[in-house]
Amino acid sequence: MELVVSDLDVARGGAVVLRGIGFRLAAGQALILRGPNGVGKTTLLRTLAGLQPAVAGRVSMPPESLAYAGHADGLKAMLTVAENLTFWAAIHGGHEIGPALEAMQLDPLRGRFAAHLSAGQKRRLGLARLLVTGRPIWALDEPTVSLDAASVGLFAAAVRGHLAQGGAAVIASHIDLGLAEADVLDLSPYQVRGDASARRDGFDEAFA
Amino acid sequence: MELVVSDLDVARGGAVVLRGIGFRLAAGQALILRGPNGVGKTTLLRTLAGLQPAVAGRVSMPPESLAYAGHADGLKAMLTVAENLTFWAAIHGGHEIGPALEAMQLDPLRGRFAAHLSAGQKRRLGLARLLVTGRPIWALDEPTVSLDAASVGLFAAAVRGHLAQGGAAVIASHIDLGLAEADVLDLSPYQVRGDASARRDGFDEAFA
Amino acid sequence: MIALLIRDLRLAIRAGGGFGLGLAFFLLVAVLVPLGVGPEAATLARIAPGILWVGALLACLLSLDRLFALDYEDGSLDLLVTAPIPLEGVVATKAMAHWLVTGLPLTLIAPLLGLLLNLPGQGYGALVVSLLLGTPALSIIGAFGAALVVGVKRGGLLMSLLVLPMYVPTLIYGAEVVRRAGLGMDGSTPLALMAAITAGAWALLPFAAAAALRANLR
Amino acid sequence: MIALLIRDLRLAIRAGGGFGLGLAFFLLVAVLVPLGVGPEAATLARIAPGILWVGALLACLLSLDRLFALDYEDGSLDLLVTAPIPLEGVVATKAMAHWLVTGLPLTLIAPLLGLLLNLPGQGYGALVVSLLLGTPALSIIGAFGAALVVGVKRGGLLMSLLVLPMYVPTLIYGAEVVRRAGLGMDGSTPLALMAAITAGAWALLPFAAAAALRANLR
Amino acid sequence: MSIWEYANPKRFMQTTAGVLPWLAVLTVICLVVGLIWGFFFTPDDFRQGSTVKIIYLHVPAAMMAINAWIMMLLASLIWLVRRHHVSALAAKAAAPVGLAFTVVALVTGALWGQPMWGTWWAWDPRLTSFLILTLFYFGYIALWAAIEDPDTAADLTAVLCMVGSVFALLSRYAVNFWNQGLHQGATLSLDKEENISDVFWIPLVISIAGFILLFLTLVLLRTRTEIRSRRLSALLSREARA
Amino acid sequence: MMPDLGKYAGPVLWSYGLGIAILAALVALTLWQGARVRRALAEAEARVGKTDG
Ligand code: HEM
Ligand SMILES: Nc1ncnc2c1ncn2[C@@H]1O[C@H](COP(=O)(O)OP(=O)(O)OP(=O)(O)O)[C@@H](O)[C@H]1O
Ligand SMILES: Nc1ncnc2c1ncn2[C@@H]1O[C@H](COP(=O)(O)OP(=O)(O)OP(=O)(O)O)[C@@H](O)[C@H]1O
Ligand SMILES: [Mg+2]
Ligand SMILES: [Mg+2]
Repeated sequence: MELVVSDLDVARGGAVVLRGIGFRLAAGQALILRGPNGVGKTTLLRTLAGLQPAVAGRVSMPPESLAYAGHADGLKAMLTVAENLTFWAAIHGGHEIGPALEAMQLDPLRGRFAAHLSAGQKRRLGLARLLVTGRPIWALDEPTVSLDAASVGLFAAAVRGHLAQGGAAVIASHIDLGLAEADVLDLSPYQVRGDASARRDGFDEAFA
Repeated sequence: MELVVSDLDVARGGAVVLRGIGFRLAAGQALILRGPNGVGKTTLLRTLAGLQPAVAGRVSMPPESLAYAGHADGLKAMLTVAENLTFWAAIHGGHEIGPALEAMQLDPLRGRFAAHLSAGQKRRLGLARLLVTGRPIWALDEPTVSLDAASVGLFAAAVRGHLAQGGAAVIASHIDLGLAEADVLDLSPYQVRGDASARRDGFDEAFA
Repeated sequence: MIALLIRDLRLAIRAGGGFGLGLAFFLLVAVLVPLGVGPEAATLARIAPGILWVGALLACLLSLDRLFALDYEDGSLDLLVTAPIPLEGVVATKAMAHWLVTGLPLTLIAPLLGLLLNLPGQGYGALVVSLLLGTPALSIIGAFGAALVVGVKRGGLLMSLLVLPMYVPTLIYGAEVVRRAGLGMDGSTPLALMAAITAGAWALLPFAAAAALRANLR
Repeated sequence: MIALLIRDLRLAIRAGGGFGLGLAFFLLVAVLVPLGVGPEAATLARIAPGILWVGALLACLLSLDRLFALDYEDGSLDLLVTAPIPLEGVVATKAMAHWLVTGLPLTLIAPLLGLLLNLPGQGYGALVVSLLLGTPALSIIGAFGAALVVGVKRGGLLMSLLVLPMYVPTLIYGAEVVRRAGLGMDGSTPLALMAAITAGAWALLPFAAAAALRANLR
Repeated sequence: MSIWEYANPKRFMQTTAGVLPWLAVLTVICLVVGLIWGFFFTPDDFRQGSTVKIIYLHVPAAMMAINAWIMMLLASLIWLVRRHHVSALAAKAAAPVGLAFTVVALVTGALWGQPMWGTWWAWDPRLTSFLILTLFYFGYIALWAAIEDPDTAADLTAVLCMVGSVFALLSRYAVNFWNQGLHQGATLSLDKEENISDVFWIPLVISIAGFILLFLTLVLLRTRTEIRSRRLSALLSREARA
Repeated sequence: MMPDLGKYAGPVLWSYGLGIAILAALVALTLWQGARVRRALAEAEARVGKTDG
């Protein structure tokens, strides 16, 4: 179980935003993506998740081994916390939702409609989803948005637990997650600015 | 110009979540609301903004003096950065958008459709909106969500500038904004839990 | 106000804004009905006024359902409510913008569709006039419906259920005007009544709609 | 799959899920048309089959527009695409769920509306059968349309434009079946053709729709 | 004490608890007497034959269908002006009852129309406007169902009820543009001008009374249920936060 | 003692049948909902342990 990315170019809205990214992530490792707003973290994660094609380079990992969590949590307002989670569990082959609820301290809210959760509670539910996918590699986009300190702690613990079981995680975040052991990748160096260097890639040489 | 809140009760979804909140905010002051997820920060701010009625107690401030910025930024995906900002400026009596773009370093993006902004860029545009409202009191709900360190700095600077011009700000946030001078209000003590104390309020005695 | 009007018009003509879609839908109805009903000219001529009006009605309706929903979802509505302009004004402005991008074009294109449904010759003038006076009512009534269901996901259908019954009087008078003209009779009475409804709706409904929006936001 | 079907059905019957609204809209069309066209029984009887089918069509259409849009907006779609189930299956399942909450009820209530439009006596059986065989096609074709416009705000109307033309064959055959039955003629040929269209649509369109979704997500 | 005392849910529950049994008994008596009398012990009409018997269901149902909406309108106004939850809930409770009466009137009317007019349905002004009323009932109930915050729903439905009433009235006049219709006019309006003899009149009055009582009973019952479910949800959300 | 309804027996019987059936259904529904809510409320109050109202 290993995620290998070799000189990957990713594009957004028809323009390459990051070029030549490469890293390898073994079981039990976590990688934190840093970089200023708009550098391309979300784009990179979506590419890893296979939601958009890479412009160049390759991403190799076991099939169906990556779970993605983006800016939106994929919750149905009119389903209860438990129903939301059960659904995703069933889709991924029916894991238990009990532990996930535990881990994110959602038990007291399990019967509540997602519509009636506060921003942070929603977010916690979104993270609980990861636990029921049973996928080894997590790709998380700013997972701790609007979480309070305590919940960030919960999250860190969950990630550690995941790593301990031989999982791995790629996390884009601006704030400190308290995951000292994780190594950090700053994306700024890979950023493609709108200058000449951008133009000579196989992607749009046809046009420029 | 002063915001006075005296023993205020706020409710969400038909049940009181915070009771007996009181504080006063004079020109040039900032107040930071803290509290765990779901304590009622958003609810309180919406009540201050007049988006929902208070259950009890009173909020006094000059009319039309408060600008609210919530979890959603109120941007139109199919309008450019400049167009979005100009619109809000016009609605609030046509202030200049130039300075606002400056302050949030959005100049390079002014022609970009909001749909094509990254999470953090969107957020910055949302904050720039505050500057063109020309309102003295800001009520901000987790303003720095998905902002990078640099942008958080920009934001802090903007707030300071606002305070310096005799403005005021109420800010709900989980992370440290680097606004040392602001005083902090922890909402946990005011929280209403489902115990006996909750039951005898005039609000819904009829029903529970 | 002006700024809001301009914004809505601009959004309407931008990609995905759905300008002209109302038209297209109108066109489709006018095409589908003959396909369903069959081609006899006589039948079509008889039902033309009714079908055209029903088509206009539905076209308006469909383009209305997200009138406030979009602003609600992206948070603009919160900000507009706290902005220094009366909410009633906001409602009226948005309804007006909607009429400009839907009702007006419908009115202008209607005669063409009249041909498709071979509407009797004398009917055309009446058709245009009645639509011109009637469609504004459709827009503002629809705005009221949209205000009621803002916040309801999938509000579109619910809204039609609420709004269509309110369209009935306008529909009846409008179609009546055209039919009478087609038969060479005088349609001034129903026309006057319809105009009255339009005026009344624009005078009162903005307040009802604003109230509904406020209730929905808290 | 099953989980997805259950979820969609559950969402449909929850508040704001809009179960039964398709019905209501169908009813409304059946009421509005006579209001526009006027009350003569003879005319209504002649146009009844066509109007009923057009109504069913529109009811399906309106309830379809947010079929994928909602999942797209709240991010579920991203997650479904990366989930270990084929996207084609997702499309088919959602279309099936839609048919269960719309097409089927429509079929069952249609005879009542036949009364309103005083449809000739022999027509009723044909009406039910034709709808039963025809509406599934409407659902899956509409799902394809919804997949094309997912991500477009105000997609609803645009979708109607894309989809309605594809509805035409079903509409023509369906209405024809009912009309023939009404005149006491044999309608088995158009019925067979319509069934064929339905089968073909269900066999092929899920793939097209899945492709469209993938394209829309990147 | 002012009548608004009863607007306090607790007070309302206590009072109605006492009244309901009697009301229920009275309802049953009136309905049974009126309908049985009408069905078994009235002669056939010389023109309409035995179909006149349908009148004992049709007319009361139709009347109450209309009056139920009027009652909802009043309750809505009270809610908007004085914000008494009970009145809002009463309006909510009345809607399904009114709808049921509407359906009864439609069904019996249609069954009556078949022999009398040779058709189940005709786009007669009165019938049409009644059908439109039915649509408003549907819309009103659907709106209640679609919005989950109770007070918001109360406000919205109240506004809808007011605006809807206006448009319902407008349509009533609009449909008159067509033929004057097959349906009897106010042939047996309640002040009983001649053209209908006591044999039909008395049982009709009794069953009308029965329908009125039935309406009251059901509305009270349902309002009590609504109040209870409000308390229930309040308690649950408390628990969730506890 | 069944009255002779003549050739109109069908419509009349159907009217009474359907009409009464609908009303009966409404009554049944009302009672059922009432009972259900009352039960649920009783449970909830037992759990929360409150007595008034
Ligand atoms: C679906 C068909 C019908 C509908 C929707 C309908 C509806 C109504 C309505 C709304 C009323 C007015 C009640 C009131 O305002 O007090 C009414 C009254 C009445 N209907 Fe019908 N009706 C239908 C068919 C018929 C038929 C076929 C007959 C008999 C031939 C009939 C006989 C009457 C009579 C005698 C009254 C009482 C008139 C009065 O004094 O108000 N109805 N019906
Ligand atoms: N649809 C689009 N079309 C064109 N450019 C886009 C589009 N979406 C995003 N961009 C640009 O692509 C770049 C990368 O966006 P991305 O969302 O990946 O940044 P990010 O690192 O996630 O930023 P943040 O930390 O704010 O989320 C940004 O400069 C953004 O302006
Ligand atoms: N529509 C609703 N109905 C019932 N309860 C709700 C509803 N929305 C929120 N709540 C509850 O009200 C409480 C306050 O919510 P609020 O959003 O104000 O919290 P918050 O302080 O903003 O939390 P966060 O920091 O996560 O944003 C939460 O416990 C939440 O579960
Ligand atoms: Mg991002
Ligand atoms: Mg919040």
